[in-house]
This record gives sequence, structure tokens and C-alpha cells, in this order.
Amino acid sequence: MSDGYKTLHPVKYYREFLSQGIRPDGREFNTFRPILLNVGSINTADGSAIAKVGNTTVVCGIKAELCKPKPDAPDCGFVVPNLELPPLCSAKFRPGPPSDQAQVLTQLIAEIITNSNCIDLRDLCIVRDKLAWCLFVDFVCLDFDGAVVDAAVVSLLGALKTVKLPLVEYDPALESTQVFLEEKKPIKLHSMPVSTTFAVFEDKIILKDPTLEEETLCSGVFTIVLKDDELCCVHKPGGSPLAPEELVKCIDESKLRTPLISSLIATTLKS
Amino acid sequence: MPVDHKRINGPEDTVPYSLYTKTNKQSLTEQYEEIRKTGQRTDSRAFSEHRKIFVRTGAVSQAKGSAYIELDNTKVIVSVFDPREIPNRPDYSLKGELYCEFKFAPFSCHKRRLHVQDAEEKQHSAIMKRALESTVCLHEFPNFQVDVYATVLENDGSCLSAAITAAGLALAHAGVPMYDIITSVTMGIQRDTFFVDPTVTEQNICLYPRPSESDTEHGIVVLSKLHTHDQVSQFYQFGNVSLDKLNESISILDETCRELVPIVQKYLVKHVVKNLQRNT
Amino acid sequence: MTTKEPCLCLPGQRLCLSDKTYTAGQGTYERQGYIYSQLAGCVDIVDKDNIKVVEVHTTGEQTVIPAQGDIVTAQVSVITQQYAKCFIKCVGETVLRRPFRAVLRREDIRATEKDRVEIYKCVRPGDIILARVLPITEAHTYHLTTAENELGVVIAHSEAGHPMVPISWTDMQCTKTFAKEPRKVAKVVPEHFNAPSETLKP
Amino acid sequence: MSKNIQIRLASQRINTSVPGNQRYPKIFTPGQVITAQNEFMRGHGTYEENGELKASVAGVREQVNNLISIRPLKSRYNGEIGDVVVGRITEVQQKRWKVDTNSRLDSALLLSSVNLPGGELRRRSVEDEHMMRQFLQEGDLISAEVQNVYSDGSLSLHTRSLRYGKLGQGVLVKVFPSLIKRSKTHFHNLPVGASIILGNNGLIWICTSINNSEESVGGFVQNLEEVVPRQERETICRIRNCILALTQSKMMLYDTSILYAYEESLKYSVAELLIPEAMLDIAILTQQRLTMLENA
Amino acid sequence: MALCDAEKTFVLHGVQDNFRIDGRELDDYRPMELETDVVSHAFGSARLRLANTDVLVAVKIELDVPFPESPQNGKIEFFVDCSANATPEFEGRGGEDLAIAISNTLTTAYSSSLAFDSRKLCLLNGKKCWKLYVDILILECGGNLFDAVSIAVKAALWNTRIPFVKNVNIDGNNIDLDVSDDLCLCERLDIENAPVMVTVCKIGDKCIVDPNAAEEHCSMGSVVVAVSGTKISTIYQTGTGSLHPATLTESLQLGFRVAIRLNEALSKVLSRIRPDEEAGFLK
Repeated sequence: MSDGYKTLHPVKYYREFLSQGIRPDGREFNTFRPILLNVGSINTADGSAIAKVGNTTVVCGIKAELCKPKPDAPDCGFVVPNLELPPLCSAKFRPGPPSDQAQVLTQLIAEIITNSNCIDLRDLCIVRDKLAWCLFVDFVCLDFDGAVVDAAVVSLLGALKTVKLPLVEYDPALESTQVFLEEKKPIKLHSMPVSTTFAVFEDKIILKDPTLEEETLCSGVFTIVLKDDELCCVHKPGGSPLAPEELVKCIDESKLRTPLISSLIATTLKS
Repeated sequence: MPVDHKRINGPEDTVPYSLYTKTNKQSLTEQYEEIRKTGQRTDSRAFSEHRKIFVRTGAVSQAKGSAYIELDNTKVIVSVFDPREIPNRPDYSLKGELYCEFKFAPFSCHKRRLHVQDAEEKQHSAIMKRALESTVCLHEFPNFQVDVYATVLENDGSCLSAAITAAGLALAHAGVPMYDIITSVTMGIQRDTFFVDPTVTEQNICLYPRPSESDTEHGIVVLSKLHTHDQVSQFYQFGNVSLDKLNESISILDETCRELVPIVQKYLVKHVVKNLQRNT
Repeated sequence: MTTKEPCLCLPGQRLCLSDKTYTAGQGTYERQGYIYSQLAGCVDIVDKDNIKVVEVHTTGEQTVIPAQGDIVTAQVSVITQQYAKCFIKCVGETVLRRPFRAVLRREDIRATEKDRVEIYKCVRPGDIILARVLPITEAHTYHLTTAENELGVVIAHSEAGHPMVPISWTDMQCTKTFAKEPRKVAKVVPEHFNAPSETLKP
Repeated sequence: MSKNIQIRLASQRINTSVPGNQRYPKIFTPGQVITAQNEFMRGHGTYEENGELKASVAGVREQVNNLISIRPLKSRYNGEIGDVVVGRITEVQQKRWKVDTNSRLDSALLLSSVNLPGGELRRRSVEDEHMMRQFLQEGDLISAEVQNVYSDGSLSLHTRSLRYGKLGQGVLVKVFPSLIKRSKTHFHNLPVGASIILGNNGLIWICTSINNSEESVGGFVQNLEEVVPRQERETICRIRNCILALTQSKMMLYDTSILYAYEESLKYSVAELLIPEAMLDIAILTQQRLTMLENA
Repeated sequence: MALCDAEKTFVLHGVQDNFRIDGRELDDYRPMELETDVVSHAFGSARLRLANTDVLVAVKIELDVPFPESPQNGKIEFFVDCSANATPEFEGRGGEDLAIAISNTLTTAYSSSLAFDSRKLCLLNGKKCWKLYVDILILECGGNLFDAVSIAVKAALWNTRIPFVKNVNIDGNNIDLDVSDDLCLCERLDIENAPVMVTVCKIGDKCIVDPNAAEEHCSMGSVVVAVSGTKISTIYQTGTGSLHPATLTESLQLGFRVAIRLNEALSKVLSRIRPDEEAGFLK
């Protein structure tokens, strides 16, 4: 019968649980959900990874294509991230153009990539002003159960680690390009961004790594992205106000995640 | 093309690097000749052999029902949602509707796919809808539609039939009333070779006629079957095939569809048993 | 699985002959004299006036939509002079993932003195009601009725925001402020007092 | 392989008009001056400009005292009280059905204007309201009479006679309403073994001969089990094709013209009546016989 | 238009008895009327009337660059417009799904080089080719759209004249084509094997061809068979019902047989058309 109670009075249901210091899924307020990572499983992509944070699942696939650099940045390549929240992943989304949430998350991930400098765009340039790599980084969310950014960032790291680009030779005289598939090189990762999402329940309780249910019931959700113990970006789109001390505490909390994720990626790549 | 302001667009003229690789790979015709000569498919399967199927039901926790299917490298995920009101349809209808959406993930194919549904994806959606419509008891939910979404994560051939089989599983998983279990198989035809459950390379071989003296038949056939009632719910073909060869392909596909049924059944029983154990 | 081994079945599985003793019930369909399963689940045979009704129930959540005659649990969202808009949250004991829109018209609230019904004295937004589904005439809107003793408001909160308990057919009382508010109350069963969630069982 | 598929070229299209004996009325085209005198009243299908009365539709002039109107040649059905119509249920609403009668607006059939099964006159109860879809549902065909014309031109129908009600097995043909000749009765039991209902609204219903004694009260029953015997089926289909042949040549439809066309068509097989030449042939022969009848 | 159960029963019994509501047998086709060269500013056009179904097809030609993955092929693109004029059901976006289904089926039916050799549309390998835009306008919808569209498309392609290229100048990356504007100096397309589609409609347990609108409503499903020459180029199933494998084979056979007959009839009538005999339907 708890099922019925939950749908009829979700807030009350949660309040009763949280007053006992426990979340309905059995976690404590500051426990993460387990993270799973699987890399290189998609052969049609140049680099790929699937990350699961609890139920939340995000697939990241990277396709590399060739193009001409922009005139105002002749020695830079491109990274084009896009996060899809297809109707497949939750009943919240409808077919058609990307939802507002998908657009916001896409922008956030683009920001994380630029701010963290994890990829140096100059590494992607092949011949100045003539030829550069363009990495299409596409995220597809398969299961939308809260803290999607966290999963997306983990999958991004996994996918970037597996990207191997072939050797390209460019003949400026003939303007001809040749690609050698036999010689492939990985790209260099300059930093490791790690994101942690928090939710604020009724302006008081801060829940770490919330599920979708928690995100929708809570009065505020915010995401902290760290880059090797440095603050890289904080995303707090409105919601209930947060005391500065609280935020600092959360930043400290999220630092705990960095070693977890770096060891996760290391072990995944090894196996 | 209008600019898509809701996504991040890359530079305008990007080209896949595979266009500039040296063509030291065999051409498709050569590959076909080799397969014909050796009588061995590239993955050393028999011509009438289906790839191993791996299925996981309940892959999407947010959906009412879902299934993830793998045919070696082909990976498709399907989710099914609760009935909802049919948008823009105020009149009363005795039957419910199915809405199917088939989508390739941008990185799922050799060539990068765009985010907006293209003609092929729309066609596949229509075929999927067609195949599932005769499976689902539509009269059980008048005025409502059940949404079925399929996303191909990696396409290594036969993704449409994989999606249909998975959708059948996902519908059963969602507890949507169904008349039957549905299985679907693809076949590629090139001259006198029938490739059951072709890979992408084999599909490409069958896409165009290969130069030959007389026999120029080629094509792709997809057949979906309802098991208990022995009914074909969907049949789709293109290429250039004679009637006799087509009939032959129907009987082979029919047989292969039947072979898949126990596998689908196994996964469904597994799901039921798991639920039973959880409930008790 | 100790006493009785449950009988599993899959969609399209032929269960038995359809004849005088066996008829197709919930979760099954009949074709050419046989009863087949519509679902992946367990077979259940229910005796009804010497006729054995073959039913199949899913082990997970079933996909159902409200049908004529079903008892549903709904939450009132908006009230007007003529009707109350509600969202159906449960059909029978099945909890829905996606609510359905429904309307409780003024004349369907109670069986007697229909003309003198005033909606705000019977239901308020936020109330949880038990109701029966009327025949479906329009697409997309279900019409509900509470014109039975067992139907009506089961969970309500007072204006102060505290839970209320029923004290008569027409009144409920706040547990904190003890203020009385009028409602069309469902038949009072003792359990209501100590465990409000139990009332959800129709 | 004996069957041929006919594809003809547009250049070989035949002229389907049939020479009649009647004098053609003058046809007005939009904008044409009807009269310059201003003692006339402006009716439907006309407008006034510079003191002249002009036609706003293509049609023939009709005059009642001082009122001049133009009746359009081709239009949707404009109902009049007492007309017999054939219509299709489009919507079941509270206490009434919406019926498509080939008019501009859907007509209404009130629950109170039908004979309910079991008993002539009784108050319509709430149960009846809930049963409405069992009586008539979307897609069902009915024959009815126009009871009233509302101010917006929409019709209110009734089926309070044993002749009206739900229609059973048969074929519906749709023609221009102006081709239906008004007559005393629009229900005909043709001697060739079929019944037709010539709805004033241009919908014609053809079915097997109705046995009046068998007709059930209320008329909500359909027999879906019964198989129409081959011969009656052929008759029904032949009448259908004959009506289409007459329509192609814009001839008026009434019992005599249909019967004549039927008799003239017997030299062709039913399927041959789809060929334009055969259709024209029948129309010409029918016209000749009608002329003879008139002159006799 | 919806049909009531009694009407459906009447149609169904008639089909069972091999005597349809207009007197035809199961595999009979209704007479059609064809007209070519009806749109003066198109490169080729045709209009087909099959009972109440009316289809207008116009072909336009433009210069284009071949796809990088198929540098030797020209392009052909089909666009179907199911306007609300054809039937009220097409109002809004109602006709969109059908339009996509028809254009996709045409695309796949014309995709094999044996049905339609797009290599002949290529002018300069990887650089220049013709692109055919085949625009299909449904003027009135009276059933059996797939068949009518395929016949009209074939006739319009038959009627299409491709401009003659007199000279090609290549200057680095610039290519200059000298296209003759002499109308007599143009080429016709080879449409010998262009596919003809036949919709086989399953009613009860019988299959019919060329269904009228009422029959289409009674059908649980139909199979569209596109035949190019003596081979089958596309099969597409529509509707909601399912078929027994034997019925499928049977309907394929029926569709194939009728398509061959239809193709013969079409070639015969096309061979009869002489330039001076073409009459426009608006004339």
C-alpha cells in the first residue's frame, strides 16, 4: 500500500522518511549511488562510454570528422557536445525538438568542457588554417533518474580516454588529404572534471546525488563541478537559497568523489 | 537548412575522415566474391544462422517497460510508456493507438547521424508501428496511445528487426495486453546467396546489384511474425528480387523467426519468475 | 513458492478451451474457441456462479486504463460551480504512473437532492476521493460519480493544513484545530482513524 | 491473363452530356446582372451593386413574388422541413447525436426524437443517456426526416416512424443533392428486387427489398449474420452503377429513371458499367425512354 | 469517412462471393484516364484519374553535385503532397504519414539500379549530375493511392525531357556546363523498368486489387507490391492486420500478376501518345 501513499502524498511520504534520517531508497543523505562505467563498447564511434549512476544511464559517443578551422582561431579544432534527453529515457519528455532541460544541460556540459580545459583545442589542429579535427561528442540519456550531468561527465571522461585518431597527412600544394588508419593516436586529457549534484529538500536537508523523484520534490537542485580539487563550475539554477557555509560544505563533500571516479576510470580502462 | 538553435552546431563543412583513407580495403563486390568462393561469412556463421541474441528487460527504470537487445555489435534499446491521451485528436475512437519512434543515435552508424529524424528513420518507425499494431490489443485502451521508443546505439545490420523483437519484449514487460509474441528477422539477398541476419557489410553487399552475367537479384527483406497464431504482422522488402526467390526467403525467414521464439520466451519467463520471487 | 506452484504464461499462450465451464476473463482473450493469455504473468482461475473465469495477472505493474464501473482513487484539482476536475491516481488497487483527467459533475456527487448540491460543500481541491467511473462518452475525459455510500472524500486536509477525520456523512473535523468542514464523506470505516493510508483500499 | 486494364488518354475522353428534350433554363454566372430594376428583393445567391441585382453564385433564377434568388447548381444540401435524408452518425454527445447529412453543418438527432426500443413514449432516463452508443454509434447510417431547421441552417432530425432508423446491409451512393427529384415518397421498393431510399440530401441507400411486416420497432437492430444472396447482390450493385451512370450525365434521379436505367443496363455485365462508354449509352437510352413516356 | 458494421459486412460478403460492390471480380481494375505534359513549365508531367482518385505529377530537373559516397550516380527525389483538398482527413498534418509512406516507398522502389539507373543522370563523375525532383500532388483521394501515384510517376518520367549538355569546360575547381536550350535536342529517360505498384488489399480471407474507398475501410491490411520489369523491387505493408504466410505468398503472386498486366497496359497507352495529341485537362 505504500505505493499508493507515495503517489497520493509524495511530499509527506518523503518527509516521514527523511525525518528518520534515511532516504526511501535506503541511502543516507550523503551517500552516492554506485557508479558503473563501460568503455569502448560502440565500435561505430571513435570513442565511447556508458556510465550508470544508480539507474541514470548516459551513453557518450564521439565521432571525429575533418574540417577547416575558423579564421579567427586558425590553430584550433572543435569539440561539439550535445546532450539528448530522448522520450525513451523518461515519460517527462516528448518527441520533437530538444526540451528546455536538454538545452540547459547541453550548455552546462559545453561549459564544463571549456572551463575545465580537459581538451586543448590546439591539440585538434592538424594543419594551421587548413585542417583540423572536429569531435562530435554526443550524449544520449537512456535512463533519466536524476543527476544526469554527473553521469554525462563520467561517460565523457571514459569516451575521451578511448578516442584514437588516425594519422592525417595534408599536402598543401595539391590541397589533398590522406588518412592512415593503421596509425592511431589517443588524445591528451589535460584535466579530469568531476561533477556532483545535490538537492535541497524543503530548504533544510541537502541530499547528495538525488534520484529523479528527489529532484522533482526538492525545492532546489545544484551541481558542483571540480577539476582536480579546483572549483571548475557551479550550476545553481534558482531554487531555494543556500547559505555560503552550506555551499562550502558541499564543495568539500564533492571533493570526495574525485578519487573514486579516477580510480573507477583507471580500473575500467585496465580491464 | 535552417540552423538548429536548440543544439550546439559544429562547423558547417565537416567530412568523415574515412573518405580520405586509401582504398586498400576490398571492395564490396570483391568481398562478396570471396564469401561466395569460400562459402563462409565474414564472422564465420552459416548463411542461415542468426547471431546470438542477448536481451535485458527493464533496462530503463523510468519506463513502464523496456528491453535492451544485442545481436553481437548491433545494440538497440526500446522503452514503452503508459497510455496517454492522443494529442490533437478530440474525437472518440474505440481503438487505442500505438506511437512508434525509431531513432539512430548520432554515433551509431558508420556515417554520423543527425539529431532530427530523417526519412529512413521515419520509414522504420512506420514499419515498426505496422509490425506491433497487430500484436497489441488496441481495443483495451480506447482513446489512448501507447508510446514505443527505440534507439539504435550501434548499427551492425538488422537493427530494424532487432528493434521490433525488443519492442515486443518491452511491451510484454510493460504489461500491455498483447495477442502474441513477436519476433522479427532481416535477410539480405545477393544473387543466390541468402544472408540471414546480415551485418552492415553484408547489408551493403545486398544494396546494389553486383556485376554478373545473368543473375542480378539483390535486396533486403524484413519479416515479423506472431508466433502462436502463425501470422505475418509485417513484411518489407526492397531491391530487385524475383517472386520465386522472395517466396523462398519468406519460408527461410519464417523458420528463423520461429527459432527466435524460445529465446524471447526464456527472457520473459525469467522476468516473470524474478518478479514472483520479489513479491513473495 | 511453497504450497502452490504458480502457473506462468506468456502473451499468446493458449490456456484452455473456451466452453461452458471456462470463460475468458481479465488479461485473456478468446479466439476460435480457445482462451489465450494477453500478458506475461500468472494464470488465476476464479469461480463465479459455477463458471470458471480464466484470468491472467502480471507480476509487475499492469498497464490499465480506467473503464466503466471501475472504482478509482482521484485527487481533486479544481472546483467550479458545475463540476470538480480531478486526476485519477489509482484504478482499483493498481497505482498509475501517469494520472488521467476526470470530471465529477455536480449532479453526480450524491444520489439524493441532486439539485441542491453545492460543490464546495462536498469536495475541495487537494481532497482524495473514491469514485466510480461512468460510461465513457467523450474521448479524454472520464466522468466520475460519488453517488454511493462507500464513495466520496476519504482523505482531506483542513484549511489550516492538518489532516481531518470524518465525523458524519457530511462533515469532517480537523485533528488539530477541531474545526468542522463539510464534505461528501465516504462510508466511515473504523480503520480510517488510525491509518489514513488504509482507506485507499476500495 | 484475359482481363485487360483500361487506361485511356484524356484526349479520348467522351462527352457525357445527354441531349434532353426540356428547354434549358438560363444559367447565371457570378457577377452577371439579373435585373436592373430595383423593385425586387435581394434573396440568397444575389447581391446589389450600383442599383443592379447581380448573381453571386452560378445557378438558375428563382422568383417568389418580389424575392429573387439564385439557386446554385452545385451546393451542399440545404434542408427543408419534411425532407427525407440519409445520414451518418459522427459523434455521440450528451442527449443527442451529431449526424453528417452532407449539409454545411452537422445535423442533430436528439435522444428525444428517436423511438427507443421497447415502448413508444416514455421519459428519457439517465440510463438511456448512458446507452446512447449502444443504439447508434459513430459511423452508423440512419434514414431520418428533417424535423426543424435552426436559424444557423443546421437541421434537427427525427426517426419517429417505423420507416426511419438505423440502416442494415447495403450500399451508399453519394450524388449532388440537386439531382434528387422531389417526390411524394423517397422510399421505393423496386420491382427488380431491391429497395432504395433517395435521400433529399444526395445520399442514396440501396438495399435488399424491405419486408414491411418484418420491420422491428425502433430500428436499432442490424443483422450482420445474414448473407445477401448473389442475385440480390447483383441487383443492388447494378442499381448502384446505374445511378452513377445517370449522375455522370447529370440526369435527375427518381424511381422511374433508375428503373429504366436498370432495364437498359441488362445487356452489360455489372462490371462493364464502370466503362464510360457504357455509362453514357445507358444514360442516352434512359433519356429516350423518359422522353417517350412524357410524349405518350 | 467511417463505415458502419452493416456496410462493412455487405462489402465483405461480396468479396467472399467474388462479386464486389461495383460488380468487379477480385482482380479487376477500374478504368483509368491518363494525360501527359499537363504542366507546361515542368520538364515532364502527368495526371492520372482512377475513379475518384486524382494525381498530378511534375518533374523538375536541377544541376547538383553527386553524394560523396556514390560519385557516379545522379539523384532522384520524391515529394508527395497530400493536401487537404484531396480529402478532409488530410487537414492539418493528417496526410503527413501517408505522404511520407508513399514517398519512401517510391524512393526504395526506385533505389535499385535495375529499376532506375541513376548513373545515367551523372554528368561528371563526383562533380556534376542531374537531380530529378518528382513532385506528386494528390488532387483527390478516392482510394488506391499507391497504385495511382506509381503509374502517374512512371508516365511523368516517360514524359520528361532532359536537357542536352553540349559542352563541359573544366577550369580548376570551376565547371562550366553548356546546356542546350533547344527543346528538340533533349533526351528521354529510360523508364522501361520503372516500378509499377499494386496494392493488394486483404478483406476477410480474400485478396483484392484496386480497392475503392469503401473497400479500403473494410480492409485490415494491404500489401503494396512494386514490380520493376519481371522482378519485385519493393514490398511495403500497410494497415493494422496480420497475414498468414500462405496468404502473404498468395497476395504477392496476385500483386505481381496484376502489376505485369498494369505495366503492359501503361506501356501500350504511352506508345500511343503522339506530341500533337496531348490535351491539357485545363484546356
